[in-house]
Amino acid sequence: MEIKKLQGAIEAILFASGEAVSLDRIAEALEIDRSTAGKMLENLADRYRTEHGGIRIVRLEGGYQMCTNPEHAAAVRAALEIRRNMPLTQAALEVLAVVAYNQPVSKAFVEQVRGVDCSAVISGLVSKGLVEERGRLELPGRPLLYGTTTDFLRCLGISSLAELPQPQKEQHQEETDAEGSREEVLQQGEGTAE
Amino acid sequence: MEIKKLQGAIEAILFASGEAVSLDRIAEALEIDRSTAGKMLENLADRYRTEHGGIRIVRLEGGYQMCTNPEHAAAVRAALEIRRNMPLTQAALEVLAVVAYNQPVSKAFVEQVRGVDCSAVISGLVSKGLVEERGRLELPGRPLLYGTTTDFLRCLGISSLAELPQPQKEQHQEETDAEGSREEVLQQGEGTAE
Amino acid sequence: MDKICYKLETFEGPLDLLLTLIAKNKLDIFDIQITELVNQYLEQVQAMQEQEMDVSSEFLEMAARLIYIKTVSLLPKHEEAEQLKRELSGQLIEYRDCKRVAAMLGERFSFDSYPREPEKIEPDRRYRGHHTPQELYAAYLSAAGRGKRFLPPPQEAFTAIVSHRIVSVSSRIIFVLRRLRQRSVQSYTALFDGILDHSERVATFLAILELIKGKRVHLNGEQNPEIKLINGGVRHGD
Repeated sequence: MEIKKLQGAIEAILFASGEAVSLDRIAEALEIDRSTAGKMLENLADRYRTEHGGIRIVRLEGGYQMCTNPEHAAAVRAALEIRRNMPLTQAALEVLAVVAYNQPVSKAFVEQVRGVDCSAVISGLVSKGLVEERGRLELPGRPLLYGTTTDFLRCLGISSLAELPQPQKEQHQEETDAEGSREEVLQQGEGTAE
Repeated sequence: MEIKKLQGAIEAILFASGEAVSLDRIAEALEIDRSTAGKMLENLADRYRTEHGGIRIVRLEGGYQMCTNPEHAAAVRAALEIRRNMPLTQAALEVLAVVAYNQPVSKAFVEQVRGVDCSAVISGLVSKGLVEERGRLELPGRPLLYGTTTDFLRCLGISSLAELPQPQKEQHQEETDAEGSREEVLQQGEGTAE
Repeated sequence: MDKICYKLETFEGPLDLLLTLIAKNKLDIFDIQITELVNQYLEQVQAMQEQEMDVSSEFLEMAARLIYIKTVSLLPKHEEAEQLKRELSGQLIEYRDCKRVAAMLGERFSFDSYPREPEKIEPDRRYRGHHTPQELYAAYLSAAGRGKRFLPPPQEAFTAIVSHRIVSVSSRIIFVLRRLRQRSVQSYTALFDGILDHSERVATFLAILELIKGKRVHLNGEQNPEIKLINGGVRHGD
C-alpha cells in the first residue's frame, strides 16, 4: 500500500511537471532516499512500457519525463491537429551532429566544420527546442554558445549524451558505398556542364 | 487487442492535450463512433479511479481531461517547489550584490558592471523575491529599475541596508575609480529624470 | 533537365561537393590531387551557375582557395602548398565525420512522442536560503572586478544619451509659421540662421517639407529660394 501510494505520487509529479524532473527532486519531495526513488521510477517506467498504454516514462539526463507512446503518434496528431513535424533536413542533422558532439560550441565553429553559413539552421533548431543557448564565449564579440536540449535526447530516444551513437573509425568500405550513390548525380551534372 | 490499442491512443491524446478534449474529436481521430468512444472513455476513467494512481480522467463540459489525482497534490507541490532550496549561484549572488550596493539600478547598469547579460539572473532573483522592480528610468526605452526586498534583508540576517559592509577606500583604489565614474553617470541619468 | 537541377541542389556546401568529387574519382583524401579536383570543382560550379541556381558565396570562396593551392603547388618549393592541402584534408575529414554522424542521428530521430505542457501550478519560488553580508560583499567585489575587464564606456558615451536633445518636427512647424507670420516672404536659408544643433536643423528642414506638402508655404528659386506663406499659412480645409 505504501509503495502504491509512492508510485501514485511519482506519477502525479511527472504528470504535473510536464518537463523532465530530476531524481533528486522526486526523492526529496517524497522524503525517500535516492536509490529507492530510482528503483521505483525504473519499475514504473517498465510497467508503462509493458502495458503498451498511451503514456511512456523516459529517462533523460538524470531525470524522468512522461510523454506519449510513439506508437500512438498518428492518433495524437489527428486529435490535436498537430502538424507532423517535417523530418530534419540534412543541414539540420549536420548542425545537430556538430553541436551534440562538441557542445558547447559557437556558430563560428559549426560553420567552420560545415563550410557554409549556418545562422538560419541554428535558429531553426533553437525554435524547435532541440538546441539552446549556453552562455557566451569570453572572446571579443562574446559569441553565443550552443548545446543540445533534453528534447533532443528524447527525440533521439537516449537518456544522456554518453549514449550518442559513436562514429566508427575509418571504415573505408562503408564510406565508398555511401558516397557512391552520389556519383550518378554528378555525372549527370557534368553532362550539362558541357 | 484492438480495444487495448484504442485505449492507448485515447490516453495519448488526453495526455498530450493538457486541456479537455471533446468526445467528437476523439471519436473522429480514432475513426470510431461516438458512443463507442464514450464507453471507452468511461471505462478508462473508471480504471484510473480504481487504480488510485497519480493521474485521473475527469469528465468536464468540454469533454474529457487528464489531471493529477488530488490525493497527491502535496507531493506535486513539494516536488515542483523544491527549486527554492537551491542555493544562489555565484552569478545570482553577484547580481544581487550589484543591485544591493547601487539600488535602484537598471539592468544595463548591472550588465555594465558584470560585463555579461543578466536578464535571466535578474528575473530569477525577482521570482525568488529577493529583488523587485522600482519604477523606470526616464531615459530612451524607459528601462526598469531594480532594488532589493525585505526578504533580501531577512536572507542576509540584517535589518537595514546600512548594515551591509562598506567598501573600504584604501583597499580597492582602482575599483572605486572605475566604480566612481559609473555611479556619477547613473546619478546624472537619474538627475535628468526629474 | 529539371531532375538534374533538383539533384545538383543537394550539395550542402563546397565541402560536400568536394567530398563527392573525391569519392567519385577515388582520390586519396589524405593526399588530394589538387589539379584534378580544381577542374572538376569549377565545372560543377559552372554547371550550377548555368542552371541559374543560387550559388552561394562559399562555393566561390572555395574555388578561389583551390585555385590558390594549385598555383602555389607550381612553385619549385611547395611547402606552402603541402600545408594548405593538409588543412583542406583535415577539414574534409572532419566534415565527412560530421556527415556520418548526421546520418546516424537521422536514422534514430523521431518526433513521434509528445510531452505535455506543465500543469499550471504557481510554485512558491521565494528564496529561503541564508547568506552572510560578507558573502554578498565578496560577490560585489568579484562582480566589480569582472566588469573592469570589459572597460566601462566613457562617461561621454553615456551623457550623450542623457543629454541628447530630440527636436520635434511639429515644434519647428510652429517656429517656421511664426517667423513667416512676422514677415510673409523671407529667405529660405535665413530660417536656419543660428541653429547649430543637428537635430534642430533636421527638424526644421522636415518642418518646411511638411508645410510645402500641406500647401501652407511656397518655395521658389534655385539658390537660396524664397519662402512664402500661402493663404496666411492656414491648414488646407481649415
